[in-house]
Amino acid sequence: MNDFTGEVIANSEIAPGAFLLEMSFSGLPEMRGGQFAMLEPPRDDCVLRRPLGICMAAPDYAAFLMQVKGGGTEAISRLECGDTLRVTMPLGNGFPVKPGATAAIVGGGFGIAPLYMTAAECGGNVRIYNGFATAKQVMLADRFAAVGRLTVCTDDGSRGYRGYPVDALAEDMDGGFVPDVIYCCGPEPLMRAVKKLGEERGVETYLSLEQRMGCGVGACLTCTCKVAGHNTRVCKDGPVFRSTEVYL
Amino acid sequence: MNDFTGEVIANSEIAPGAFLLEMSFSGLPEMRGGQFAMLEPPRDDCVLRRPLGICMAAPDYAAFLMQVKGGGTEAISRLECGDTLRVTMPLGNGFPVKPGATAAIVGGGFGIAPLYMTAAECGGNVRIYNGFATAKQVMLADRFAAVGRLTVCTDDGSRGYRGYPVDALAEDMDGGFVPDVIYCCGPEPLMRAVKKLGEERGVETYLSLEQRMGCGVGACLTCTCKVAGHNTRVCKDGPVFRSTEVYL
Amino acid sequence: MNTRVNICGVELKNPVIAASGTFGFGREYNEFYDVGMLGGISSKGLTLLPREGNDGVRIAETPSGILNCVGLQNPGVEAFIERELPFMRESGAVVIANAAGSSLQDYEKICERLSETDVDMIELNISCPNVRCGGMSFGVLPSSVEEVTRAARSHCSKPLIVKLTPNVSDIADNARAAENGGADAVSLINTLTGMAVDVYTRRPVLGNVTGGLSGPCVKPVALRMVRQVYKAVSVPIIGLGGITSARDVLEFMLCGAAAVQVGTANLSDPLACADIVNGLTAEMEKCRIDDINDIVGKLLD
Amino acid sequence: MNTRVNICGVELKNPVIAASGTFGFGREYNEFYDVGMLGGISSKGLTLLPREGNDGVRIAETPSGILNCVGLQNPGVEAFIERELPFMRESGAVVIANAAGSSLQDYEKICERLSETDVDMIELNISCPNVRCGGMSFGVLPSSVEEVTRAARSHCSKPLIVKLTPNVSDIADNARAAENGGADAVSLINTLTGMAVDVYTRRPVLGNVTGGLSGPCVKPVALRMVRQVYKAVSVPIIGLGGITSARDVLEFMLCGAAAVQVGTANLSDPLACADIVNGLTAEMEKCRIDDINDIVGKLLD
Ligand SMILES: Cc1cc2nc3c(=O)[nH]c(=O)nc-3n(C[C@H](O)[C@H](O)[C@H](O)COP(=O)(O)OP(=O)(O)OC[C@H]3O[C@@H](n4cnc5c(N)ncnc54)[C@H](O)[C@@H]3O)c2cc1C
Ligand SMILES: Cc1cc2nc3c(=O)[nH]c(=O)nc-3n(C[C@H](O)[C@H](O)[C@H](O)COP(=O)(O)OP(=O)(O)OC[C@H]3O[C@@H](n4cnc5c(N)ncnc54)[C@H](O)[C@@H]3O)c2cc1C
Ligand SMILES: Cc1cc2nc3c(=O)[nH]c(=O)nc-3n(C[C@H](O)[C@H](O)[C@H](O)COP(=O)(O)O)c2cc1C
Ligand SMILES: Cc1cc2nc3c(=O)[nH]c(=O)nc-3n(C[C@H](O)[C@H](O)[C@H](O)COP(=O)(O)O)c2cc1C
Ligand code: FES
Ligand code: FES
Repeated sequence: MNDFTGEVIANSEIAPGAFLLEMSFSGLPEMRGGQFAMLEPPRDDCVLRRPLGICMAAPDYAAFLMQVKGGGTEAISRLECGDTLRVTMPLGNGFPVKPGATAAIVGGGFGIAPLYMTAAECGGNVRIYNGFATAKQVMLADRFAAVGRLTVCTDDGSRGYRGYPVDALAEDMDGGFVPDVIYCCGPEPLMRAVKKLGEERGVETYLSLEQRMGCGVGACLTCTCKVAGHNTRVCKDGPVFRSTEVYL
Repeated sequence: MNDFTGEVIANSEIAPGAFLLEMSFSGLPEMRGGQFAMLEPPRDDCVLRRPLGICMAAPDYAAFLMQVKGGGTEAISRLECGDTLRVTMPLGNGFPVKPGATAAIVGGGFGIAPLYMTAAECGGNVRIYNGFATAKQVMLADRFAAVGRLTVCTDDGSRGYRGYPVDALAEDMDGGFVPDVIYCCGPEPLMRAVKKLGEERGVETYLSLEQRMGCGVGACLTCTCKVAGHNTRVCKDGPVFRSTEVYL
Repeated sequence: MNTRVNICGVELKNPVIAASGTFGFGREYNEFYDVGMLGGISSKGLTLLPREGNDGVRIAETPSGILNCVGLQNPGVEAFIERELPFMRESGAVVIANAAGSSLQDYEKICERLSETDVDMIELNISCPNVRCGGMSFGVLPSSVEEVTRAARSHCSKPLIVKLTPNVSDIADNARAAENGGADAVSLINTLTGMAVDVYTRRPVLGNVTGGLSGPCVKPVALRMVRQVYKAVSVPIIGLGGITSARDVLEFMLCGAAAVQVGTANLSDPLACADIVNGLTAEMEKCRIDDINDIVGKLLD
Repeated sequence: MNTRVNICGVELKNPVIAASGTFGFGREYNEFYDVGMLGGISSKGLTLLPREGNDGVRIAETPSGILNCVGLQNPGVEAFIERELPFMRESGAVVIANAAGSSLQDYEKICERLSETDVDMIELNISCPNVRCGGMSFGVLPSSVEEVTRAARSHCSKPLIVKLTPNVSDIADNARAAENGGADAVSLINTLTGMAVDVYTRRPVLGNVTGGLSGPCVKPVALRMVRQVYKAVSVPIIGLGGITSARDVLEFMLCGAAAVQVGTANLSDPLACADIVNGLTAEMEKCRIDDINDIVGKLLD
């Protein structure tokens, strides 16, 4: 982990309000799927950096998939090629990938961001269920399809499977698909459903939690969630936890 | 007076730390030399606008000559063509130009900014004494030379007259130049000297004062200076005052 | 959608009042927009006699805020009545006279005099940090808040708003004291006392050394105090401190403000109050609010 | 040029101390730079027994500031001594143990226990706004400040720093009370109590409803209070609140701080403290300062 000043090499709106921010760095260490970064928003009244999952990484390259929500992400979305930005990464534990295992990946909306590298790390034996509200919101389908068997889901059925991605996974499991492990990131209701599904079917399940953060490095204790009964730092001890340890 | 959103059409460093910011507007009213503008710095933690003299104006065009001092002007200096900016103008009274009169104009450093239009308004019968630290700092000499008889002064003599512009004027007056009126803007020591010169020689003298400002429009009473014994708003009742009314 | 609010019997067309000291008597901003569109205007702080205010630098910028030490420069109550009140009265906004004194008698006399005029309300400024005698000193101890309120009350036939200082340990105590003294409403917050330093000259930036902090930086403190006071008193609250948007207005109202004031934002942007008023219904729609009075105090805490 | 300072007999290689609660026990930032370069590190607030802290959202961003309501989550003083102190001790920075209690006895016991260890100083946190019992309640009334200081003092063989809350009418009174109670130094400010509201959910953003405001937004208040306290007591002052740069350090020292702490800036930027220390001599040069101790309190006001 360390602090880098990177240069924006692309920043494009790939779906309404969704930016793929690509940056170049020098001296980046290796990074795993499920780890995240803290980005300094280019706004002088913002005191806090913004946590974003590391969506793609290559030597001296990292890409983030970012939803514009408030002032900080809005400012980041306006960055142009050549602009520079302070970024601390990689942070957190990432998803524990088991070589040779069969994996199911469930992503909801922007929750797909940290799952792409995890899917790639799984090495082929992976089914991916990415859910979005409508066809318009679908993101990075080509990329995900290249690293696993992708089922795009939309709530309204305007593309792919009609319904939530957890339901698509459940159907496949009903049909005989037996994953060794499930990795999930997305809105709370989705994670709750995936936790339930995984635990009911006895599949080891990992969830990437979200919490408001201060330092992002484990020092300030502002990002805690109850894990195994104790307030635990999402940034340093997570963001990925075994589903059986967390309450949602 | 009103509030405008203008577009930057040029912003160039014409001397070290000195920017000529040119902007286009629509619906600009007429503006006089010595009036000023309040520019909203593109920095989210800056609560106050920055006062700058209106250096040049034409229909739907205004230019500012700005020194980079702190965070606000630094942010303004980074504006690029096409960027937009909120500006309130024209504010304040401006220099009272007397048609047909013989005028002497004394500017020091960035104090020359509001004097250019005044020189132009004087209509030819005007001598201009602009002083700078060294030749490197000399700004807008061609422009000023086009609207009056310009004496460039430098403290170190590296260009033009060696010494302060008030001394150059005093020498010319000793040599027979008899101005009806003196207009001055610059650092306090310069204005003090000009006030003294004008009053000693019985020449009507006007000074443009500088004070930290809140609203810029006369409402908040934060910009006062003692004028004729009373705390008076520089923004609304000035910034130009008769030298005999102010203490420096 | 309804944005009208009623503060102790006075009807405002919307809850947005221009805050004392940042809006003069309304004339300057009327050159930018019709100030009659505002719910109300609180005048610059008025003293019995004209005041020159403090000398030297009176304003400094701080991160997301400003410090000021104007020191109550004003033309005095008589000049206000003669020269400024007619304009304010005609504007169409509710007229609030902000009154400051250096003694109990001052407060009594100024309330008496203003009660003879057609101002709509009187706001007692017992919380100005920038004048040596009087001002904030009245506003700190609850007993003194009650005393000055009671004195003003007995000489005042207009609805009386007491403006509270945030520079205290427990603002709820002071709000209760104002209520006990007979205040019809309280407004808060005035400015937090602060300072700015110039390391190169080794001097304070402000002529008066310290000044009052205002602007977005103080909003979290103001919201907390409004909520605290809302739980302590039953008179209406006028909330202020760092408001710059219609959303900020709703935040204060959720905490318990029946109306709000906008101060420093006028300095940042001459159109601030107008934009806030114009943006109010759109923001209400986003928050599914039909009558703005419905949300007053309704924070789910 | 000299940047060494001495606070009640303890020598710091520079006046920059990492502030309690924003720096853990130094381990995390040691992954970014050698934290031994700092003048000191103040530990996360320690209680006798481990504490879980508050549930729900613990941090919110505000204009140029943040609100937090961690609620003193910490492993307890024994675990600190066993697991964290050795690292801090070895780092090379002066070790300050920040101690919090819910009763006089708590403070006594924790000081006693910490006095048996090799921490360099103890900082009494009587000003935490985020815990229900104890915390700030000890820090508000001067009489109670004096009482808790005296109690701690009599069980403490280390230099004792008392950390003051800004949520009071007159912080100078509280500083004097701490001095009278036997404090060797005071540190200020802790956080200002504030609140943030989400208009869409109509709920407070923070799980604990209110939280402590810190960051650049509070700097003007902190500077003012440091100056006020400097004029009231003769013990050394450790100044903090919104420091993000070497220039800020000098501003606090001019106002009277003999050393400073840096809190929220660590969250904004993991290299903040290191950059401040590294920038100190350049800034001193700009201000023509040879020995940093020369400017303490030397504001020309
Ligand atoms: C570990 C982690 C990984 C994340 N990865 C991604 C990602 O890959 N892509 C993506 O689009 N979003 C991601 N998020 C959510 C993202 O951090 C927030 O949407 C973003 O911080 C909002 O900032 P803002 O300036 O737009 O909003 P504002 O509301 O202005 O932010 C105010 C403060 O609240 C915090 N905040 C607001 N919403 C959230 C939230 N949902 N989660 C955490 N902090 C929040 C901000 O960080 C900031 O400190 C992630 C969050 C976490 C904790
Ligand atoms: C009527 C008037 C006309 C001016 N015309 C010009 C001009 O044409 N060209 C030019 O370069 N400068 C001019 N100035 C000075 C200019 O306003 C300041 O240099 C500028 O505001 C500094 O802002 P900053 O963000 O760089 O500095 P900061 O120090 O970050 O500013 C902090 C605050 O102090 C104020 N401030 C700081 N220095 C000054 C100052 N010298 N005068 C007034 N306010 C100050 C700022 O406006 C801001 O509110 C003028 C000032 C006034 C009052
Ligand atoms: C320049 C200035 C002058 C002020 N003068 C007064 C005053 O005369 N009377 C008063 O009650 N409050 C005065 N105030 C305080 C404001 O009315 C308001 O309480 C405070 O600024 C907080 O609100 P804000 O953050 O919206 O500015 C003044 C504030 C400023 C910035
Ligand atoms: C997340 C967080 C946790 C804190 N925890 C403590 C604490 O445990 N003990 C304490 O004395 N102060 C604590 N503080 C207060 C800081 O030490 C400091 O007094 C305050 O934040 C002001 O300084 P700053 O503006 O530099 O952050 C905490 C502050 C923050 C932001
Ligand atoms: S964000 Fe600071 S500990 Fe997690
Ligand atoms: S700046 Fe507000 S009155 Fe002049």
